[in-house]
Amino acid sequence: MNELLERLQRHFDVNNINVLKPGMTTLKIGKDSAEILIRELRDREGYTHLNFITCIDYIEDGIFTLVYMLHNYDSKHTLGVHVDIDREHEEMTSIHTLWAQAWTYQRELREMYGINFPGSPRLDEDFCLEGWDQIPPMRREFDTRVFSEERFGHREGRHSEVPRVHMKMELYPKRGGDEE
Amino acid sequence: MIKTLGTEDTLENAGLTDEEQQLFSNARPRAYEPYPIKAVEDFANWARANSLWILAFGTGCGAIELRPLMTARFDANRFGVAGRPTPRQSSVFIIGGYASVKTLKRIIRSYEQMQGPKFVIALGICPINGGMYFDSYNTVNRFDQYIPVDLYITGCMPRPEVLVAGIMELQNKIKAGRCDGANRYVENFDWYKANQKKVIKNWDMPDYNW
Amino acid sequence: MLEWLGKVGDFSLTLLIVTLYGLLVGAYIERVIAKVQGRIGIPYSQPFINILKNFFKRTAVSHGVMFYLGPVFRIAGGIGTLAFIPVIYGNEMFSNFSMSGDLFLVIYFMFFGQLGMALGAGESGHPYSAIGIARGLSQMTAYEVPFALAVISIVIQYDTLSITEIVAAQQGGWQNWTLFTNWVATLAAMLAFLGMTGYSPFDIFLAPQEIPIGPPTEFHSAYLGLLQTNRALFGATKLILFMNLFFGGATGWVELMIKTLLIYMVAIVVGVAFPRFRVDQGIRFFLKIPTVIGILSIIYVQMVLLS
Amino acid sequence: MTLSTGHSAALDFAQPEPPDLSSGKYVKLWQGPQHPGITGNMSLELVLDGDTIVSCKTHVGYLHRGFEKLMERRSFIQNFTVVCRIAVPEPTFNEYLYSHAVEEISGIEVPERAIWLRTMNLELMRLASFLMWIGGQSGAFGQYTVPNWTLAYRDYVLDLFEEMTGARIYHMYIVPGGVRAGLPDGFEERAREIMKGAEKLLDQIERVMFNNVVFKARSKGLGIITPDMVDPYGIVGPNARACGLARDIRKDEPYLAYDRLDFETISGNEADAYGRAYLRLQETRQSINLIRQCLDHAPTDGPFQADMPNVLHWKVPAGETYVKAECTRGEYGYYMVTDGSEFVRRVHVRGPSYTHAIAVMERLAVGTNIADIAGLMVSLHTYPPEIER
Repeated sequence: MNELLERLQRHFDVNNINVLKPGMTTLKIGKDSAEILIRELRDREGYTHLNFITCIDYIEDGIFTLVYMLHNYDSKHTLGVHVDIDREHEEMTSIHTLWAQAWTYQRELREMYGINFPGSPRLDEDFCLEGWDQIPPMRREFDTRVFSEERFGHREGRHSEVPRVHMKMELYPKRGGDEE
Repeated sequence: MIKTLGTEDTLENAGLTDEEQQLFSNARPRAYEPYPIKAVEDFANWARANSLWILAFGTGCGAIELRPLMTARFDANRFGVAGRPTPRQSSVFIIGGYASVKTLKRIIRSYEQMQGPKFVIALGICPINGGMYFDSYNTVNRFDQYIPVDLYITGCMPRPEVLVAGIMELQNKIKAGRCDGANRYVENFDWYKANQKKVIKNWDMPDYNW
Repeated sequence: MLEWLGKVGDFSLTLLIVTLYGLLVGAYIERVIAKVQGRIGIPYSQPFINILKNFFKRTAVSHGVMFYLGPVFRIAGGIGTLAFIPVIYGNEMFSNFSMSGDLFLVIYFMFFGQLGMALGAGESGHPYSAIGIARGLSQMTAYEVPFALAVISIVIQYDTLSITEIVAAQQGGWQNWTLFTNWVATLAAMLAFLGMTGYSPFDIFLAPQEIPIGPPTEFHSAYLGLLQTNRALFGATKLILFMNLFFGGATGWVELMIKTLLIYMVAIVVGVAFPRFRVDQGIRFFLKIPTVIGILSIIYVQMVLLS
Repeated sequence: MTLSTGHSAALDFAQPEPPDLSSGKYVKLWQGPQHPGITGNMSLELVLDGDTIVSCKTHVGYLHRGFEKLMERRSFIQNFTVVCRIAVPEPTFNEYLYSHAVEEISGIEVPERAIWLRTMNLELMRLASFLMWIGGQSGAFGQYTVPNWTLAYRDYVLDLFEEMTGARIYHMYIVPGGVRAGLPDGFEERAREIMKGAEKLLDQIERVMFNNVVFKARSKGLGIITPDMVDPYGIVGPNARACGLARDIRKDEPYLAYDRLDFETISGNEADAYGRAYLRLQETRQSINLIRQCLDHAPTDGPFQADMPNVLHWKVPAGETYVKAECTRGEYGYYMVTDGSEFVRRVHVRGPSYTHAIAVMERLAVGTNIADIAGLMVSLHTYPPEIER
């Protein structure tokens, strides 16, 4: 395992190598060399299975972290490739030529985060949503609760509570929910 | 057959292209009157209640308990309930829980193609007030704003026993002539349409799917 | 004139009895299928209630003139078929309009309803209807081959085209039935019968999982009520025809019911055990073994029975 | 048996040219969402040339509830009621994987008894799901006797669930830190009896369904997955095992008590619909066997729940993990990122149908007969909610 990481470090500018558990490692790589790294991992290192592609929204840092989860069936090792992209210029190289299901993930990311993958087939077709007219819903600045109440209304009589506050009121009613 | 009525009584079908407007009817739906003789109406209601054909459209997770309901253990066939694969022939629409916006469009389409008298059963808490998806951006919170519901069956999932009880309750309601959801839909047609168009942003179907 | 009117009245009575019997036997068959599947099944009244319900529907969307006429043609085909089949042998009242040469007329009428239905379903414009029609007609063409061969075989055997005479020739004990005198033709016809009833594995024109119930996809309300009535009537008529041609006919209603039920059971026993053929497989099936048996039956008649 | 699973250049996943609909040669047909031959609520946009399919597009999203968004604004214990709703036929896998991911990040040790109960729960779920699947496969080819038998029998398995967890479908049994309850009295005998009956039923099904000449005629040669398709298309589970690859997460990377259970990875050598169906039948038998082993080995006393922090104030430390389990369709995975707050940062649910129903289906459908689409769809064992979540 370490040999692989050394090899990768020799050829690529990988950093933030993080061994999460036996059988799973994550590393970070720049946006431009990510596709070459992934191709290399697939063709040379035996990471032939793409588990998924997903995205984490770090709104406070202004970045999207794309996660490509690759699996090697021979060494039973999972490698997570993290790629940071700018939240404002959300664009990433498409890997739809490497795996057949990759374009589906990219289509989903396009819809849910608005990330562009130039060249990816059927990218702008509706995936889950239909007639969506807001900012992409999985972005953290999109408040789904507010949107839901505005768009779908609210039935009188229904209210939802924060469990912590509710339980405080239940358990310590006399003290007005004050625990101490 | 294309029905074209007088201008004051037609629908706009604004969502359709000119070419498609020629293909779809723009007539308004009309409420149906009960038979003038009460005995005939009661007899008709009895027949309707004892022959409930459910549209085979699993709109949500509630569909999973419809299979045990229809198969050997609970066998709803005993009560005159049968599955029907096409909306034209079915009289009961079971909404299986939450309705996402994309499905809602298909629900409306299927519902309008059903021939009256038609009845809607909604399963679970989600169609009532959103349930645990009350804050989801893609599921509607109050289903009865879009389609009139005749009967709610509670539970997540409603067990097959509850479904059987619900179907019997629906039968009683039909026999008593109190299932007028389809007529409500027609009478408040503009209100329902406005609600539907508020959530369905790409309205590219006729205003009423004949 | 009066005699003719009386004949029509008699036929109306036959029609009524046969339709009711068809509905009842349909419910019974549903219950048998349900038993195999471990269920209880529908009550006996269910087919009647279904038809009533469909006639009591308050709205009906039409797709055009042929859409109206489709179910009418279909039921006309059903009634026409029954009109020329003698139902009870030796009973003037229930022998309908049987005449010399009625066998060909009956076979023609069996086609007629299907074609009318095809026109009506075609007008509905639903693609699944169109696919269902294509499947139904091609399957019908396929199973008509062994059936026609079997019919030709017994026509040669009895040297008549009249169903009444064919039944008459089979009287006088079970050993005179076509089933025993010309078992080859009966076998070919019974294989064709599987396709005719439309149970698995030959329900390819309905095929709910593939083309949601095929031709009648768009039919509803009273149209569907008519189709259901015809399904019961036509189903019972086919059974009576088979009983007359191959199983010695019936001299009373009880005998008719027992015999037709047993004939129906053949299709059910096969139906509950088998999945559905694909359309090309179904057609190939009919054009292979049953057709060969059909041809053999003619040879059998010529070489063995008539030599 | 050695098979090449590498990526060959010959395989190209370029999107085919859309057929020219205006030529009048083709018919466009929507199969679903309102269609009895479709698995769940999804739809296929088919273009037909006669009876043959020339192009297929999968449309999903009819069940999209935005789980991943909802989970970001619910506390860890609130999420737990939501996760099982992601996949209706197999909710348990969601519960287990969510709990496992949380436990792994926050370092909670699960007691031994809970491990066995979880294993048993997962295997029961596999059994119930397979029983439903066998019925579905048979029904897709127009044989309605077998679905009635299997679905009725699945109900007995659901009864076991009800005893064990209190619910038929959404159990919410596997909680972070363990399970919610032990086994009730007499559960073991009843479970063994039902397992016995299930084996008998499977024997009958093998006679009625798998030895049936028409079923063979329909399913043999339908939707062949070649071994060199497996990796490029991300095919997992029985679909991959049917073409000869012995890949089973339960064996390769054992979780829960699977390293202490005695079983072998089943792999077949016919990768058509029949081969896959037969493989699943064998896996059903394997599940019955595993449930028996769990009943044998599961400790009857001891704690079934680890000490947990107050869930109302529960903050999970910052971390990241990907956990997976072998559900009936293959690799089911949860990817979780936490940032030390009371809320999860990101959860990604990886359902095996994601690729089976879209990329694989769109490829396998081309060239098949319209009549076989339902059978093919079921044969891939797709389930839409785990695609769109």
